[in-house]
Amino acid sequence: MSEAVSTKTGSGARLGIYRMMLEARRFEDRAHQLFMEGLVRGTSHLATGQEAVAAGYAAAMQPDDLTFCTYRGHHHTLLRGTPAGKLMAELLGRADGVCGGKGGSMHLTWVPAGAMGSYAIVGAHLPIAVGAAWAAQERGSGQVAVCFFGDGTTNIGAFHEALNLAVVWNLPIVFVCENNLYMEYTPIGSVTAVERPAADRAAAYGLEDIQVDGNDPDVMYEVALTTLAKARDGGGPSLVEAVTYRHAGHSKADPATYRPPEEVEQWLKRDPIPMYRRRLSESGTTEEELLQVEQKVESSIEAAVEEAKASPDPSVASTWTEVWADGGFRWRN
Amino acid sequence: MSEAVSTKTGSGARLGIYRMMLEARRFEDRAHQLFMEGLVRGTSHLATGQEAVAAGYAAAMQPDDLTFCTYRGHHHTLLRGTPAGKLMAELLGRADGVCGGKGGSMHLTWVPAGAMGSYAIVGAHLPIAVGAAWAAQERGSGQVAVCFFGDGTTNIGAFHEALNLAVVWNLPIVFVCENNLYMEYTPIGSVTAVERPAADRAAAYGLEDIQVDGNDPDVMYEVALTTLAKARDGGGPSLVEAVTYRHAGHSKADPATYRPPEEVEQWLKRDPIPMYRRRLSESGTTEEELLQVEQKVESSIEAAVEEAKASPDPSVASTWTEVWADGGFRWRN
Amino acid sequence: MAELITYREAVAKALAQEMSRDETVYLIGEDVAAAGGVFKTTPGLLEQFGPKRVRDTPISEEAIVGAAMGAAMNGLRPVAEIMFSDFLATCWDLVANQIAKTRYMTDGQVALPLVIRTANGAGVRFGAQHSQSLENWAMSVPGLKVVAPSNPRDVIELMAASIRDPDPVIFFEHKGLFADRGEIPEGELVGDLGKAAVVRSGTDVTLLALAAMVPRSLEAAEKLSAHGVEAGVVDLRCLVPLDTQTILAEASATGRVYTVEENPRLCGWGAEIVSIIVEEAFYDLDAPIVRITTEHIPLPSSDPLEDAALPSADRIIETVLRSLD
Amino acid sequence: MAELITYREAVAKALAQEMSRDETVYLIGEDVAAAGGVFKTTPGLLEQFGPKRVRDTPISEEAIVGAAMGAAMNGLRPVAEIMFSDFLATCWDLVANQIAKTRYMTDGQVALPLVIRTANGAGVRFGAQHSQSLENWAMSVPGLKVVAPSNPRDVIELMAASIRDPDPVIFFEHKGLFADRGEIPEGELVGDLGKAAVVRSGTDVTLLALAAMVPRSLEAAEKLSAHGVEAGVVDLRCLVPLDTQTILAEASATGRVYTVEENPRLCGWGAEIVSIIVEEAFYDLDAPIVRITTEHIPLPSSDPLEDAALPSADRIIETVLRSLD
Ligand SMILES: Cc1ncc(C[n+]2csc(CCOP(=O)(O)OP(=O)(O)O)c2C)c(N)n1
Ligand SMILES: Cc1ncc(C[n+]2csc(CCOP(=O)(O)OP(=O)(O)O)c2C)c(N)n1
Ligand SMILES: [Mg+2]
Ligand SMILES: [Mg+2]
Repeated sequence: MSEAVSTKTGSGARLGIYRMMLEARRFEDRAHQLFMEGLVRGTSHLATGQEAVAAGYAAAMQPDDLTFCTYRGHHHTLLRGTPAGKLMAELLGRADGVCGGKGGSMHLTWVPAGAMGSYAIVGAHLPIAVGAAWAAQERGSGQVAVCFFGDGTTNIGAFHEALNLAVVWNLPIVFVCENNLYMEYTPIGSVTAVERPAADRAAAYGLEDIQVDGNDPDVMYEVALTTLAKARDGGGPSLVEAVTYRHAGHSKADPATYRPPEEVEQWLKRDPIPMYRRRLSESGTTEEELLQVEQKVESSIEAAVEEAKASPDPSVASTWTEVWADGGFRWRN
Repeated sequence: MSEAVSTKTGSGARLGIYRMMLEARRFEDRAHQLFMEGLVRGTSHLATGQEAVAAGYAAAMQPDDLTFCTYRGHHHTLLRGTPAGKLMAELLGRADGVCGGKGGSMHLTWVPAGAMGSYAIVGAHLPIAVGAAWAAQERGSGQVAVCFFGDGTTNIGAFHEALNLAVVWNLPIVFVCENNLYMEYTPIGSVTAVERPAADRAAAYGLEDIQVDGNDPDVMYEVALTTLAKARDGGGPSLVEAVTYRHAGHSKADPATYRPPEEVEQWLKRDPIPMYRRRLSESGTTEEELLQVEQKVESSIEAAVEEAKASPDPSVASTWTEVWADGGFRWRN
Repeated sequence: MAELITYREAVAKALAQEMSRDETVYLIGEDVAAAGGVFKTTPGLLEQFGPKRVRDTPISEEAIVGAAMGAAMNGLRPVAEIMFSDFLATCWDLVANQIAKTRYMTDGQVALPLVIRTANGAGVRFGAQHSQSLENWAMSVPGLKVVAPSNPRDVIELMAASIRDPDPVIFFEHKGLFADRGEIPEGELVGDLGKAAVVRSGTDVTLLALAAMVPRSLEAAEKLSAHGVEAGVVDLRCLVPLDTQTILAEASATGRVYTVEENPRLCGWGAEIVSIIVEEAFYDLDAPIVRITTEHIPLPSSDPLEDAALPSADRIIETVLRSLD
Repeated sequence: MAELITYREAVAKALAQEMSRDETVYLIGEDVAAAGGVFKTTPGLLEQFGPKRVRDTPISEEAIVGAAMGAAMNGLRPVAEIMFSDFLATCWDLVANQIAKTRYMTDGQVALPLVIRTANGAGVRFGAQHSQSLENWAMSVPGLKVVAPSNPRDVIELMAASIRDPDPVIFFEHKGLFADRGEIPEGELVGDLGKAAVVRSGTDVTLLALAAMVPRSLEAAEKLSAHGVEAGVVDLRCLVPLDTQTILAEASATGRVYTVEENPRLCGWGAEIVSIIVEEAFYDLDAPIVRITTEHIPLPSSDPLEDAALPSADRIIETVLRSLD
């Protein structure tokens, strides 16, 4: 695993990345609290601890690039530029939610930001992202599709089919496996034939073996720049395994007692946010600059929470809209 | 690709393997003729040219080992010991067919011989074979499951899921990819991310890279012995890519005009049957012995054809039997 | 002595009962072993039966269900969990094309005594891809038996019957019922597949319901009583085999039938049963049979929308009363 | 001038018409390009539109259908071929959970103008896994439009309409009809989804049929005429949207309705339509509606068995006559 600290990331980009990670973290923390208050219903899967992956890529992507992610996708959706208030409102099932309350925490889409959906059935979005990349290639749009998924996802058939087709068609797509060591409660090592669930499979698709430190935002930013450029320049797909860790349980229902305390402790020490703050500090960002960013994030997410809370319930009538392109649900003449 | 001629195969085994290949070939030739006469209905997929793979494995397998194969499975089913007459009768849709006419050419099963089915939907039988191997392991039965499939099958998701699970559970199973260079009409190279569709994927499951000459029965027999022994001794799965060629089209409807004539010609020169006959001759088998085997095969398959032709149509009433274990089809009380 | 247990506890109890009885019964699925299941329906089984008989799998639904099929061909009686019934779609070829058809295609050579258990249904705000009621998918495929219990006792009795059945059974556990409690008697419990239960008798109208729609129909029936309408409620329990005897008897008795279906409108189990009643008891009908279903829409996640989408007791009451006007 | 072409030629013609009109229409699938399709439904398209717009894929149904979905999200109007409709099961998650639900789940942000074409139906001795009639699978999933033409002209008109439709369409081409010929007029042909056709009028009974069951019903209707029974035949053409207007009008006119369904018995499209008629035209019915279907069995391969399994003209006639006794 590459442990090298990037020197490419300029200080402006770095502060932006720091801000992004904070935004994602703060969003998740607030989502968690709102869940505890009974305001987020259904389920929710937090990405706390995994912010560096999302920030590194989001910072490197072009505005019209396309993100496909999973139910653990608040961070990706937010960092592509989805309005935080509308995102939080969706978690709360409100009218102003990005999907009008129809989607919920697991199904966030905001097309204007290129956030093409969080997909809640493991594996399904890999072939879908392949399709988006195919359209980009055919239309010559210059877009790259970036598809995020977990370590557990590498064992489902759709992973295999998507990777193969993407390579055969040489599509502008980057597959990013966020290896957080667990599927839901089961350690990935106990159900996977190889040690590195994504990287050890790259060769099966003729791809380079890339495993990186998913808790290092500079490393993530750098691999994002490289893989995006490769895709955009006609060099085809990449498969990146970013090793990271989720701080909390799989979903809101999970106390995550199955994880050895030392493991958790060790990874909490590698929390990307304080690590990165230290790095920024050490490389010249002033405490004032950092505090300013932090306050800004704090208040912007707070505003988002307020906006979400203030949003009304969706109208019951909207239950029956948007099944079809005509806006309705009629299946008969 | 290993080109070494085995020295392990004893001359008795060799004559047996020769006989098996002849049986398979003769069976396919007659099936083809019967199709031309309008007696084989539906479709049929001949394995002409691929006999060495089936013979090598069938010769090496124990009687209670289990074979799972595809619609291109006459050869595998026959060589495990399924009565040829009952097999041919199934192709003709007759009452005495192995499946009473319900299965047809693509769906041949003969449990008494361990021929656990030819599966006509690509990929499906790989996880099923995994399950049979799992039961063998749990019951301590000592059986090995051998699962045959084509090159095209390596690109479907079920392949990936089956390989991974088999390795994680360390099951007694051998996956044999009969790489005949084509899926239906499409060259495998044009739709696959790697050059060797199975062998180049072995590492993705922590398996050894094994590609062998699928037209050399000695090589096949040897790799069969090795992989079966490994599985039986608790050494877990193997993935074998046997490179071979089908002499005719994909199915009875296919004149196979998409294949370069030189390619066909070159492979016809490598027809495993005359090659093997020569090798047997050169290593001491007498012409008389060979002719005797050939005549025996000829007459046994002819007898099978007669038996099949003599078999009546299934009774119409059998249309409604064996949906359920009670023998019937009633879904209501 | 009778015991009060939850629907989710009943699942574990049923599995333990059958795994104790028959050592060829195995349980596999994602997070079923160490974690005791994501719905906590299988806790304690790993400890009781060990890591071979209760086993975690990768996220590989085709491999899970395929493994169950292959194992059933070779001497085991596997129970495979597909975590949410929606995920049956990811292994539908194995379920609908292989498992369902293999006995027939082999003319009876291959028996497949296996159970696929899966969490089905809505009401927990999980949205369109984790809330579907898919009993009709299974019902439409010849060769699959289909069970969907509405209470803890039925969970045990029908699970035991399913595991002992020589044919493949798709066993739908309802997510919205997991916390419901019910009484169960002591000792081994085994039921029969293919028997509906008249859980409330009523002379005016008949409500045909399944799984979570059973308590909802009972609630509606109680309230209808106050409106002077005595509604019978039939818990179908099994869709295949289907207890057409009970259905037809109840339908003929009242002449006014309603299905209460959680599934979207088109081609639900209700459509099938309506068609059977119409063909076989037409002249006993006093009025059109009315299907009370979710509209033909995917399910929304937000509370008020999900509540509006599913058949409610109020909607049942209104529909019945309006039709009696 | 009118031209006589086969059903399979109509497929290629329709695709060519739409691909010429709209350069965002793409065709992908196994063996669709160089080989012109295993049913020879797409010959010439590669030559006419080039290797980018007509493209062979690996055997990866999830990738094929997923690629179509992703491409539809990003500016193309893809047509994906799934070789046999039975194989829809191998990508059913993508079809039923993703494609069908995405517009709704995103509250209309994502449109999915795509077509999945697939060879459906029996009669060619391919056995249980290559012969299914699965229109009801698609009909049961909210968010999918479902088309199943019975003749060459409808193939063209409905394919054009499907490709132009802003919603996902599952387009069932019937294997048993590929060689059938029919007349088509000159020029661009575009039809409407959701319009049934009364292909034979009849005052005594109404036969509701789809795809290959349409010619079979017509044959039966001709023969019934000799028995003094005038049978109307409705070609449903589309199951979603469903032309309930035509169905209800015809049902009410004769009061005696029969569905003629190739699918196995339980939860077919017929069950749905019977239920609609019963609910909305109950008092116009003179007799029970009878469904003429394949029994609830997988399909056998052998000729006499397959023939016995499927609804035949004789069975239609007998059923009608018996019910009129
Ligand atoms: C096909 C399918 N199977 C099972 C699930 C249930 N499930 C949801 S998340 C999850 C674990 C996924 O693990 P991973 O890919 O590592 O992602 P992570 O949650 O760790 O981000 C499982 C099994 C699902 N959603 N879809
Ligand atoms: C899931 C699925 N997709 C497509 C098909 C149609 N089909 C039948 S055989 C075949 C080619 C298979 O190629 P390969 O695996 O190389 O086996 P071969 O026929 O060469 O022995 C295809 C595409 C199928 N049967 N199942
Ligand atoms: Mg994970
Ligand atoms: Mg091949």
